[in-house]
Amino acid sequence: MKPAPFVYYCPASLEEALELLAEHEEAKPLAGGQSLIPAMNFRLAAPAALVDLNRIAALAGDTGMENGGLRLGAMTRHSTLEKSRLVAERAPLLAETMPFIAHPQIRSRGTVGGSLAHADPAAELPAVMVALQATLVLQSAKAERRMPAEQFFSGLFATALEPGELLTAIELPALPARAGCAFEELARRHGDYALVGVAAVLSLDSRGRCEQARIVLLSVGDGPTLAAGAAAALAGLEPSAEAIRGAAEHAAATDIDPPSDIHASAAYRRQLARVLTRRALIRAAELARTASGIAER
Amino acid sequence: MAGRYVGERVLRLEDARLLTGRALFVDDLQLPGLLHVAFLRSDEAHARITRIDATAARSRPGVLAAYTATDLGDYWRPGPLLVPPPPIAGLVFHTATQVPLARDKVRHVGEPLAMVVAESRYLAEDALEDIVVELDPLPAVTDLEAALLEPASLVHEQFGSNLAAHVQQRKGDYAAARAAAHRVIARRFHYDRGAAAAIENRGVVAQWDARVEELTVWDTTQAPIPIRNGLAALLGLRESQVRVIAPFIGGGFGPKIMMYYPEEVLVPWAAMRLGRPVKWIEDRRENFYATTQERAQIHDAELAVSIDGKILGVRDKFLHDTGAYDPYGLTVPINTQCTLLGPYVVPHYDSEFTAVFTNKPIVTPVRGAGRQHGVFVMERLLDFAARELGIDRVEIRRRNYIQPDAFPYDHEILFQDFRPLVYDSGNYPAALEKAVELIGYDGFVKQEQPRLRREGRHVGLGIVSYIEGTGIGPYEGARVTVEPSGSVRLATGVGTQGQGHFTTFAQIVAEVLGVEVGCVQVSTGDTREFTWGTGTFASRGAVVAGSACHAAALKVREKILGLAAPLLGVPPAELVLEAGSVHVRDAPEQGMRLGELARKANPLRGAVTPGTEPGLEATAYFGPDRGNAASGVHAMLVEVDAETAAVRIKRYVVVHDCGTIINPMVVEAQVQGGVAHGIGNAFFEQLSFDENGQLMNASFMDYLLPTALDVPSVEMAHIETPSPLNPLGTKGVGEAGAIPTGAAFAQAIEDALAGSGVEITEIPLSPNRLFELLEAARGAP
Amino acid sequence: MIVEGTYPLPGTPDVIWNLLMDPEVLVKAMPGTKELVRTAPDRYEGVMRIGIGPITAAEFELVILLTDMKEPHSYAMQIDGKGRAGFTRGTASVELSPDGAGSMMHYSADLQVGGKIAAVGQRLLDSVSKLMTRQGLEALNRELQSRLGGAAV
Amino acid sequence: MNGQHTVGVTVNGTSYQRSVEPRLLLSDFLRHELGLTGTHVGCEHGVCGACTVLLDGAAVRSCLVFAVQTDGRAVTTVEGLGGEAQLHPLQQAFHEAHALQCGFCTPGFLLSLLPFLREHPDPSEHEIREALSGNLCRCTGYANIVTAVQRFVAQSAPQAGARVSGAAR
Repeated sequence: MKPAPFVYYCPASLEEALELLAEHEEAKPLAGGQSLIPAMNFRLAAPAALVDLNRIAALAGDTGMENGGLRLGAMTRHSTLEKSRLVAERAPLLAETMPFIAHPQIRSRGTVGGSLAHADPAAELPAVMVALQATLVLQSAKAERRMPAEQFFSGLFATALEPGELLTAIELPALPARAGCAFEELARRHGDYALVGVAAVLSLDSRGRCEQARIVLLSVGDGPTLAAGAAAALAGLEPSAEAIRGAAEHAAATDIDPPSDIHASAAYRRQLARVLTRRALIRAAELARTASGIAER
Repeated sequence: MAGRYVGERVLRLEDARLLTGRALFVDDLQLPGLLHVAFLRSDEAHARITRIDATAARSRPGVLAAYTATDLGDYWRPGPLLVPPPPIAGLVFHTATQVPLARDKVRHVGEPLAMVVAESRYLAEDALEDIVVELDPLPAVTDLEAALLEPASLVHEQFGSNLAAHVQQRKGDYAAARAAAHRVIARRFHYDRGAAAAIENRGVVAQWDARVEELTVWDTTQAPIPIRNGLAALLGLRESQVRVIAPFIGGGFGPKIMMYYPEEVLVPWAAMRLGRPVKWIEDRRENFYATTQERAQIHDAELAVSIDGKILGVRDKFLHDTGAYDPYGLTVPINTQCTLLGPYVVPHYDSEFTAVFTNKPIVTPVRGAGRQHGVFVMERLLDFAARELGIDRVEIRRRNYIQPDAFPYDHEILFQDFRPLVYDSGNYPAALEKAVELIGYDGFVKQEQPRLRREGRHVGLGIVSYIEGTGIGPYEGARVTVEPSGSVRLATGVGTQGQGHFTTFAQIVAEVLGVEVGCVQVSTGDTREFTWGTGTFASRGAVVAGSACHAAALKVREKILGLAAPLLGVPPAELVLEAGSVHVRDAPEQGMRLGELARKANPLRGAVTPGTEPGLEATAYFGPDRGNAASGVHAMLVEVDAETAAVRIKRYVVVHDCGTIINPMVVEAQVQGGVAHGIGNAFFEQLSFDENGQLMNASFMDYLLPTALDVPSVEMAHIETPSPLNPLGTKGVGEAGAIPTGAAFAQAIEDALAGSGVEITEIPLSPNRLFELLEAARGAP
Repeated sequence: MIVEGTYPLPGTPDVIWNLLMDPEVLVKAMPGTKELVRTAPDRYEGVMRIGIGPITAAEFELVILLTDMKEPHSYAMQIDGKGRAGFTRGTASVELSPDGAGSMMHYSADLQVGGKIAAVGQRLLDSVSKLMTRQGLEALNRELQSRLGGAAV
Repeated sequence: MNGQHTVGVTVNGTSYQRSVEPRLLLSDFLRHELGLTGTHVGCEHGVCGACTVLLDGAAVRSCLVFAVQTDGRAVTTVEGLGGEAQLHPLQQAFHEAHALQCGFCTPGFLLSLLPFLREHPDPSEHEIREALSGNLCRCTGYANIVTAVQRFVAQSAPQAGARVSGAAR
């Protein structure tokens, strides 16, 4: 299982990388390589050229933003995010999700930008970014664009990235006040692809009613799936056990059209969506209540 | 006797080389001019080869050769039948063995079509893409029942059907027993197994030295000696011209005993033709097709019981998937047939099986080797009988055990070693009581489970017993030599795959010769070091090779006493061997270092009494009259999340009886590792073939080996009922942990979901499958 | 792997029938197919390259045979794709029934996938087949729209 | 041959200079180019963990890194831990707890554990098992590997205080 030959470029700057990608449209970017290299070893992928982004220091690192949000360089390793105090403070959902991604040896190479650009429907980070309403910064040799994560994912392993364009940064807004987040996933073994996963962000109004619910499921279709029905079912209501059960029912019954594979049938995925959405919302609601000093209902 | 070693927790002598990465595995070999191999394998499960052309591959820079079947000339031939069918009346057996490179037809996905030899594995894989292959697909034979009843095609046309074998063994008169029964429990069971998936894939390196006309082959085999004999015959060489070395092996678990794999036949042939050393290392995807595996059986079984739960008789008809070829004979289904009887008195038994050819990779033994299937059928039937008769599941087992005073116990049918299935010794009730105590059966059933159920939690207990036929012949040998340095050299023919043989064999010899265990230097798996023997499989290493080491050490001991007596002026009976020397009992100063005696035993001058042999060396062989029967009980506690159908193992208990224990640390680790393998097979692993014979999960991403979070630490207890069949009294343990795990899982999960109507008659299970069973039981649409 | 469904198309069955026979149109219904040549009245040959996520080296030599043609109502196809990454093989059938000014196409396909893509990509086969079917139908619809210059149905 | 790249890498403290094809995997480079065969290969798609080495102190799958990517960096393999005469304390703990059988996966476990134990000087059993879950073993059933780690933690507890302060790399 050895990869096919390829031409290797290793630019030291983002500009040089973008020029190379513009010049060689057959070239693919190489970030952490934890999804691309297995596919190359299986020879299911055989890019003619690779542009290695690992020497571009400017693309890595997590920095706080004035608005209380968080800016992540696309080449920031999963292991860095996992240990970052800044991420733990400003994006607890992201911090909670990192240990679910594969294993430490993969997380020491895998990058947040690589995971988002790869857009595997069973990957955790796309769903988290949509739940957190992240803004993605895309750059090509000619221009820079910014777009909400929701628009970035356009289908099975498909994103808005144009040829010669790179995802360079991810900007997370500060969490709204009185917000609570939770991530739930069921995988056959710790670190495996999730059979179903749920990223939930719940914010309450001053009277403890649901102001906004962002519920995003993974591994239930072509990409991160926003459970609009479930969110609507909670809008304006106190997130009681009953309301949450109703929302979870929506998520499972109407918001998704899950695929089948050897590990889980569509029917089983719907059941998992129902249970995991409920469990995530219960935890998110609890955290939202404590964040807004409301006693447990 | 100083320094008792047998029975002690001696730390392993082979660890340092493994821990530091110095230990040599086959792929670690670096030889000047080494060439590398890649195989083009069939994507089709069943197809005629209409065209294959490797010309383009040969012209690629860095490629030295590209062979197809036609290039092999008369070297191309089907492999030998390794294990002939046992001599059972009325037995039908169709021999169809694998070929080095497919010619005319491919019969399973991954069957080799062409072999490329190049300067690097990277270049060899590039060249595979130059080879032109046209396959005309045929309907794939994959469903066992359809393969016999209305076959869409025949795997081997010459037999006129897909029947590979039909065997029936009977004891007593089942029909009479059935007529007299209070209740007959009948079910259909489906038991599937999986890949051995050792972390080291297979590999072969061969080097032909034209000057001395000698072939050296390094092979990840569990049986280097038969490989040497077979290769010598195939290549027209004398056995003395061929040396096969099984260096350190990264786990065997069965398939590395299978021979002669196409790669084992072709790599030495290519090395001789090209005059350069050649290396082939199997990659993980290849391992799922090119290495043998174990798969499903479908059982229609009946248990006839009396009103008080006594077994009157068992009838079992099953289909066995043998894959595209059957070079390994009927070892697996015969093991199933025999092991089903378990530790129980079964007065009347009628067992009939049909082995079926399918368009899937070859089936040969994987840790447990068919015993799992048999134990599952019997233990499940007993569970259903207990429920229908209102008898406690422990009690129904207790009532049917063969009692400790009933040995040797003859089941009156033939075992895989062609010898009658006779259990040598055992104490089954003792193991059951110990397991009941360790798992806390009574307290759990009476207090804890009811309490948990009231809290809405689904916790269940499974407790099952099993027999494992171990230590079968034919034989093994060993040579012990005391060298002038005082160190002891031990050579034996079996290969080792991590079972600790370097230490356990050294313990046996060190104890007999009264030397430090550390100064016994063990060599295994090198046909130049020891030229006679069979191999490591069927949990026989410690029993058969261990006994040979013991016999050889005793012979050397006699020589030492015989030589030292006149030198020390005392009769041999007054001498003892202790701390590396031989001396008068209770007078250590009146003695001599063994090394010095060894030097004296090989004089340069003077004369020796006629007939005395030089040196302190002896060779001995051991061949048991028949296999012996290890046994035990597994008990486990599981919790099922009824919403997600996820299952968590809370506790796992094993009470095991493998006779005299040479090294408890090694035995316990074998049981713990076996249980992990059993948990994998029962709940995580499954070779998912589709109806066209395509394997849908040929990678470790979707073929799920259990990890450290999936396997609990097993709580263990030992019962030592020595075996009368060898001087050490030992029995095998290598496969015990993996055998009854499926049966324990089924009972425990069914117990956890009691009241849901779920009845489990299949393995493996998974959350997805449990969800389907729960939905079906609820009568969901 | 079974894929089936119905899809509205512009133009009546007899108009669409001939267009569906045109390799330039048929190629649109097979995403990733670079070119499709009609080598006989009922036989097409071409090259299909699947580029989904990590899988970029899955190239197939495609052969399509049309059988039991019942103009303009229905016909069947035998599909055979072979490549280094594996193969796909099977049958498909197309039925056209009048539906107002246009037609309703009922399609069904029973495709077997084998080799490396099936062994490693199994997790994605269900989603990939749904995606390719959707892309194929939408592309076919657009092609027919432009050919017929008809109003969007 | 397509472009060769020169790689200057320090492995176990020794610096090497080689010219390699960009597609050469780090696992093959270490084993066959440098002859450091203690790193083993079990799957080449990043799951079994047998090929784990340290790259600038972080545990990585050497089958999922190209050798060219390690230019100017430092790699640690099992050969860098300790010789047979003087085993590394973790190797000694594996020996004493019978935490290996065939030993093929053992180097991968050792290299995976070093950074984990640097960052978790006193881990719970669950944390140990989670850290081990990225390495597959078919022989041991993991129990003795967990015991070995606990033995190592207990033995290095006195210096654990010192280790923690020095570990903040």
